[in-house]
Amino acid sequence: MVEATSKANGGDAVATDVAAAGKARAKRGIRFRYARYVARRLLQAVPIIVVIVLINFTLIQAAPGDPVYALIGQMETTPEYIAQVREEFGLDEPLPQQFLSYIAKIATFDLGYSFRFRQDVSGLIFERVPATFLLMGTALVISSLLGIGLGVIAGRRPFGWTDNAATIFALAGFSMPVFWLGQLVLLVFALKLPWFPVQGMVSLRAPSHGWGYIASVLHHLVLPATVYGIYHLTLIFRMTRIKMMDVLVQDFITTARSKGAGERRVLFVHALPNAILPVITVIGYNFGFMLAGSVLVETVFGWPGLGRLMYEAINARDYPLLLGLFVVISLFVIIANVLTDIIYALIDPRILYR
Amino acid sequence: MTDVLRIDDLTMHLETELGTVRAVENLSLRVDEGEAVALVGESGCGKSMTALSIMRLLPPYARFRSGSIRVAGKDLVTAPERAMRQIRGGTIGMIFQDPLTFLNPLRQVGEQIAEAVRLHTGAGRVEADAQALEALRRVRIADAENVVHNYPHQLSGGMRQRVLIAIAVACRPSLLICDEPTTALDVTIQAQIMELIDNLRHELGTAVLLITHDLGLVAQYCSRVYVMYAGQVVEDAGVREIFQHPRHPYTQALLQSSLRPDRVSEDFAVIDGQPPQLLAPPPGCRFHPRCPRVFDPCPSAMPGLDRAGEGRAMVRCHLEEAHQ
Amino acid sequence: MTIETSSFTVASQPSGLRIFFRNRASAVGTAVLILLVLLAVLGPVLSPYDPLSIGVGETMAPPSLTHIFGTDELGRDIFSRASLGVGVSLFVGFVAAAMSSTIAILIGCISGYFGAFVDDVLMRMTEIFQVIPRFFLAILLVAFFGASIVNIVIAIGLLSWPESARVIRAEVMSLKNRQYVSSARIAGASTASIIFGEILPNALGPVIVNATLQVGQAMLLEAGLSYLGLGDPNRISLGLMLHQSQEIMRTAWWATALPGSLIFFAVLAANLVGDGLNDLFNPRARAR
Amino acid sequence: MQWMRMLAFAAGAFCAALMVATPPVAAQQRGGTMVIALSGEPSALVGFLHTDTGGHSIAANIFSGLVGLNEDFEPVPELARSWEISKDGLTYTFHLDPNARFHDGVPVTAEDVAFTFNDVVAKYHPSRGSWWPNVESATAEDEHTFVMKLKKPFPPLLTLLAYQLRSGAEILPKHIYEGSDPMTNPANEHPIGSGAFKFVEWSKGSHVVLERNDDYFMEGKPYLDRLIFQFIPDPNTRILAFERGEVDFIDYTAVPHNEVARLAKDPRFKLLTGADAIAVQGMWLLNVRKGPLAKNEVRQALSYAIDVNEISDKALFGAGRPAHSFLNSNLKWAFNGSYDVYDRDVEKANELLDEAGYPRGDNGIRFTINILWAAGRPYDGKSAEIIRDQLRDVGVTADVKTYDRPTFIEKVFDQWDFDTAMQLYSTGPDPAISVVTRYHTKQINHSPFTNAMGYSNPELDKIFDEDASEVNEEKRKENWDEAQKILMQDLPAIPVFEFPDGHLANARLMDAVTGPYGYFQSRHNAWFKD
Repeated sequence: MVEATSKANGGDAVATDVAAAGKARAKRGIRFRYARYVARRLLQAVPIIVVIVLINFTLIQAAPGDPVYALIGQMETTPEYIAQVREEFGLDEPLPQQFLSYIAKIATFDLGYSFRFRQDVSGLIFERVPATFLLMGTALVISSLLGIGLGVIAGRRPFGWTDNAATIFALAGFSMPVFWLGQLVLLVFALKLPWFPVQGMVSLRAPSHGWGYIASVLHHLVLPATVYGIYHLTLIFRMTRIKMMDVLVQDFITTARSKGAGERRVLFVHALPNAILPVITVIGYNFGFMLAGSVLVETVFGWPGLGRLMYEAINARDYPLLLGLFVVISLFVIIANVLTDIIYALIDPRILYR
Repeated sequence: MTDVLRIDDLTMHLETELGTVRAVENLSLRVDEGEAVALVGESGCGKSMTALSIMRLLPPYARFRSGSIRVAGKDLVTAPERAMRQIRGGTIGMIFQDPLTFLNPLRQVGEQIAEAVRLHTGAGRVEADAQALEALRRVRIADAENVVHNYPHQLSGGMRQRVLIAIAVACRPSLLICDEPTTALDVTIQAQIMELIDNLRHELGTAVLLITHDLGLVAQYCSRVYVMYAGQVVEDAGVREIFQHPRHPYTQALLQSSLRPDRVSEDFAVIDGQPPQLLAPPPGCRFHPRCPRVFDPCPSAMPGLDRAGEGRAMVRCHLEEAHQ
Repeated sequence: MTIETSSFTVASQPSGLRIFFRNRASAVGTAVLILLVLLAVLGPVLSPYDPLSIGVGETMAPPSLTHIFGTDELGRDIFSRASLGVGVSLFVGFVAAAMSSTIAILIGCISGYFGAFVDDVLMRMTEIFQVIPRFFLAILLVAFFGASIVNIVIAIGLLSWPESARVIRAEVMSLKNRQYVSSARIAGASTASIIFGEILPNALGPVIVNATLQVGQAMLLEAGLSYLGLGDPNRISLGLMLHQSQEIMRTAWWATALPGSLIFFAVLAANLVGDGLNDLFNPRARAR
Repeated sequence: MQWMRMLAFAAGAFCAALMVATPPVAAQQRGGTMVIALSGEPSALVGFLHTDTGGHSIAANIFSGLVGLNEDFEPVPELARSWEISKDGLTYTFHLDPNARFHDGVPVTAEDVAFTFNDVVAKYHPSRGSWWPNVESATAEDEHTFVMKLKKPFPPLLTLLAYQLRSGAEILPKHIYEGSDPMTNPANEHPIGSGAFKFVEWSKGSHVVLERNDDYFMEGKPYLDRLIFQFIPDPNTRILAFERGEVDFIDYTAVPHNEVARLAKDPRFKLLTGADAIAVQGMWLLNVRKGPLAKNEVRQALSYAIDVNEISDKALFGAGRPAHSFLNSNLKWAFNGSYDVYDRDVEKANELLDEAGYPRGDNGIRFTINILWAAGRPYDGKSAEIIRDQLRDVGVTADVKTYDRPTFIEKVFDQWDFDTAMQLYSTGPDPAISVVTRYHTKQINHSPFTNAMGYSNPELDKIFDEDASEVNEEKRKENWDEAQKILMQDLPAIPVFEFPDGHLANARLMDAVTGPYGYFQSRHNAWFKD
């Protein structure tokens, strides 16, 4: 919210004082409503979490395929050994018991033990989170900024040539299977034109520290973040464009113009904040899709994040890890949604009064 | 008396995909300093398009074909955009029909008023805030100190309209265009708002161009009336003359319908037939398909807007020509 | 909108088709989709080669007159396979979209029409489904229940409905108190016939737009699943072809080029059509 | 590679005690980092926790075994500088290198060796059941002498000990593991061994870094400063990273077969071809329990119906060889390809099927079988496709189905719910270790990679049992000759191809592969030429 510091240095001093008092009162009221709103949103998330845990467990239990083989690897073994592993990991307990202990464990963030990696699931997941968030954050920020920018330009003159060009560009990246796009990008920008590294998060052959390390990470980040971001960019772009089209024909825009506001002011001060509201919701709702999509991008680019973990967990049928990943990712998505709702309320206070 | 607005022979077309919409044709209009003038007509007759033409807030596919709009010595048809920005909100303020949709829902009303002040006076933030508060008081909002920090959705319809008026008059314009300012409001509030506008006219010396279909308001608050039909002015007269001796058959029909309170509606349903399509207006007199007094020349020849006698109304009707 | 342009155009609206095709891109999209459907239907007939047969040509033969898009590493005709693949991919796309739209319509209508408690429950459910990382869940579903085309379609279809359901709910809520609905109610029409006969037809626009976009989405999802080794190996979809031929991408570019660009064009076309339909159903985009 | 010589494997080369395996090289240059691509992240680095080849390829550099194998499959010294075997073949005495130290500076003693076998391998190693029951005792005689006594003679013991993936013979530090639960010992995360390289870090999801062990017991080695194992799951990305120079070595399981020819020609790269001891065969497993496949004639007919040359040409892009026996030709002393009489002969196949009582139906089809294969193994998928195509000529319809690996393993090896399946089987380093487990009646036991076919031939079982304790080399060769003859006759599976065993390497990388375990050998001999 734009709030002016109210130091009276001109104008009607009395009026300013009164205004300041009014402002303070209004602020208090809105703070209270705000806290109440955030609390309500957090409360609403609880049943969602419970349902997600339940869905996870049901789904994975219903699956065919014995997780014991994930543990044994690629070599021949004896039945005794299989039985030993089965017992060791409680796979022979009855289902309800497995589920109850699972719920109890989740409450303490004990997500179980990964067969495949022989490690605690929560530790395994959280040590991969930073890499994914770095990749996703970069992709998200860049694609959101670009998407909104392009959307504003295109939505201002719908069906003009800039609009058509931007639409086609955005759609083109969006319409390719991400893994194929990734491979093509690698072929062109890593092999034919050796500008960027093929895989990994940092150059291992020549270890670096400090700024050199950061530079190396950034260098490795370019291609995967671009490919990762394209889908999101298109989504944001289209949403912004449509909303800009909607908002720009709305009445208050006419009011703004009739006040004598210039085109840029109309676009960015009046239209964009209104157009961006649903866009923010879209970012929130697509957070989950994006996190899950990391499995493709991270596998193609060998990025050591959650997606890779997911890939190996799926291949190995690592049940505890899959369950844990699903819980954690869903949690992230819920948090992301609550955050977007909070940001939404920052921009649009109307929601606080419902 | 000097005029604050003078429109001469204005023709404005909308070039849509379906063809040319003749939104405003050969329209001439004048508003003098401090005067309240009404522009009356059915919805779709081009009266709002006329207002938007003055503000030059037309859709991008609108084209001026001829004529001029003179305000403070400038022709707004050809003025550069930068100059228009000074006119909008500075020289001319405008208020609109639906007070909710015309306010930015995401900004406090104080900010929205202050914005107008800052755009035109170069005042600092604090100064502008103070002026915004002042403007709110000017439009008789009680508890203005709190209302400046309210969002539009927290206000009642009448309050919102007052805020819009405050925005429009924040810079003391010489002309206030009111486009159906009371249509969306309760009858009791309507009267208050009209009183407010009338008071501001006296206080600030601002001329008012009232665009409405409500002849009752016209009778009460305006001195002169332009009746518009299908993009054209069909009658231009003093308020008393219009009500006592309406000359154009369309004006007569309008008056009749407005005398029947049960049938008051924007569509003037009492007049038989449909308002004409401005995409393909009927040949000859635009009103002839609905005119109860249609005769020979009507379907083929367009009547001119002629004075019906010295000091009397200007009327666009073959009957008038026949009289002479 | 109070700018009076709308009232000018109301008198004579351009026909739906005209609005749709005004956007040249959506016209192109429609044409591409029709071509792809034709390819799927006629391709297997036109193509002289059995798509499953290996060794109908040299292995990894570049495009030539006999094999217009070359052959793959088993000497199978890529064009014949791709025309088969287009059919499978379009099937996945359309059926999944139809499925999710059906669910969306049911949930959206019931929720919007009955409101109150029913609405609360259904909307909370929708919210949950919206929050679940869907691609991941689709992966799980397919991984667990087997990589058959039916499972893939179900997995995609089951997970894509929440957005549409919300849109329909909103439409239904705004429509249910309109006069024509009330009069139908007074006339004694059954709830079902009110919802599906009176309200739904008027709320269908956004659903169709969403469904069109989902056709493309579903095809991409299917390709993604194929990349993860979760495609149905007995149904050559474009995604599966693309993934399998990636192995020889460097040696025989044509092996990935055709399935890849067919997916590309299909998804692009679906999106363009969706945009066009959006113009058609969105009155704001109309006023011009 | 030139240094591969055509020598028959001498299984009884027990006296080769002091053979030195170091290739005669002039001036190895020191320094450099070798980056090795792995297709997946290992589950653990210590051997007793897993049988994961990728993990083992790292562990082999951190830990030392008692013995290794040279390129002729002969045992060579590692931690054991020399050894003696008693005449009855029951007692093995190993003399440890007195210079050997663990990475924390503690000397390696016979106590550590005995502890490793008695307290870890015997209790935890996944494949202990296949050989440990035959061990009478494993004891430390003195500080540097370790003795292992067997119940029955087991000639491939040294070969097995060198094959640490199966035997678990990676010597662990007793002082760190004693008294703890080895499964959860924190040292598993930060392994301490006596190998040529020390563990530095395991960046989860990304890579493992090892650095030179300056105190390595082999004088002057290793040459490299660092080893990095990077996990790159996507095969295309892996090969791009290799071409781009980010990776120096790709083992044979991760080499893209269609790229081999192109990359081998590139002067920046080389293909390291040498007979691999694991000797992997692509097998078409036939479930002999039910239906047409229960009949030997039908299985023979299928073998006539398919063309293994076409399969290895197309499914492996010519990088592999067609298989002609149940043993891989890498096992030179035992391999006999002369029992493969099944050159493609559609007429003969049709005849056999007619005789077996499966005439063509009205639609020309005799019966339908399924072919299962595991996702992620395109060569198996392609082989299945080609087989399906080839079977059409004899009126057999094949329904090709793929499953992800865990499901595939469960369906084939646990539930036996399949008609036929594509599967890679190792046949080395000694067939007594790896081939017996596939076809012995005792191996019909629901375990992965065992006799899922349900094949049982008492005559063959007898040969297998006798061979397990046969000391005489000539006799063993006869045993395996007979076994191959029986198997090629009975066909519980059809040998399809010999899996390509060439590794791709940076042309500057020298001596990275100095034995038959190119995938997971210690890289102490490797160095970079300028």
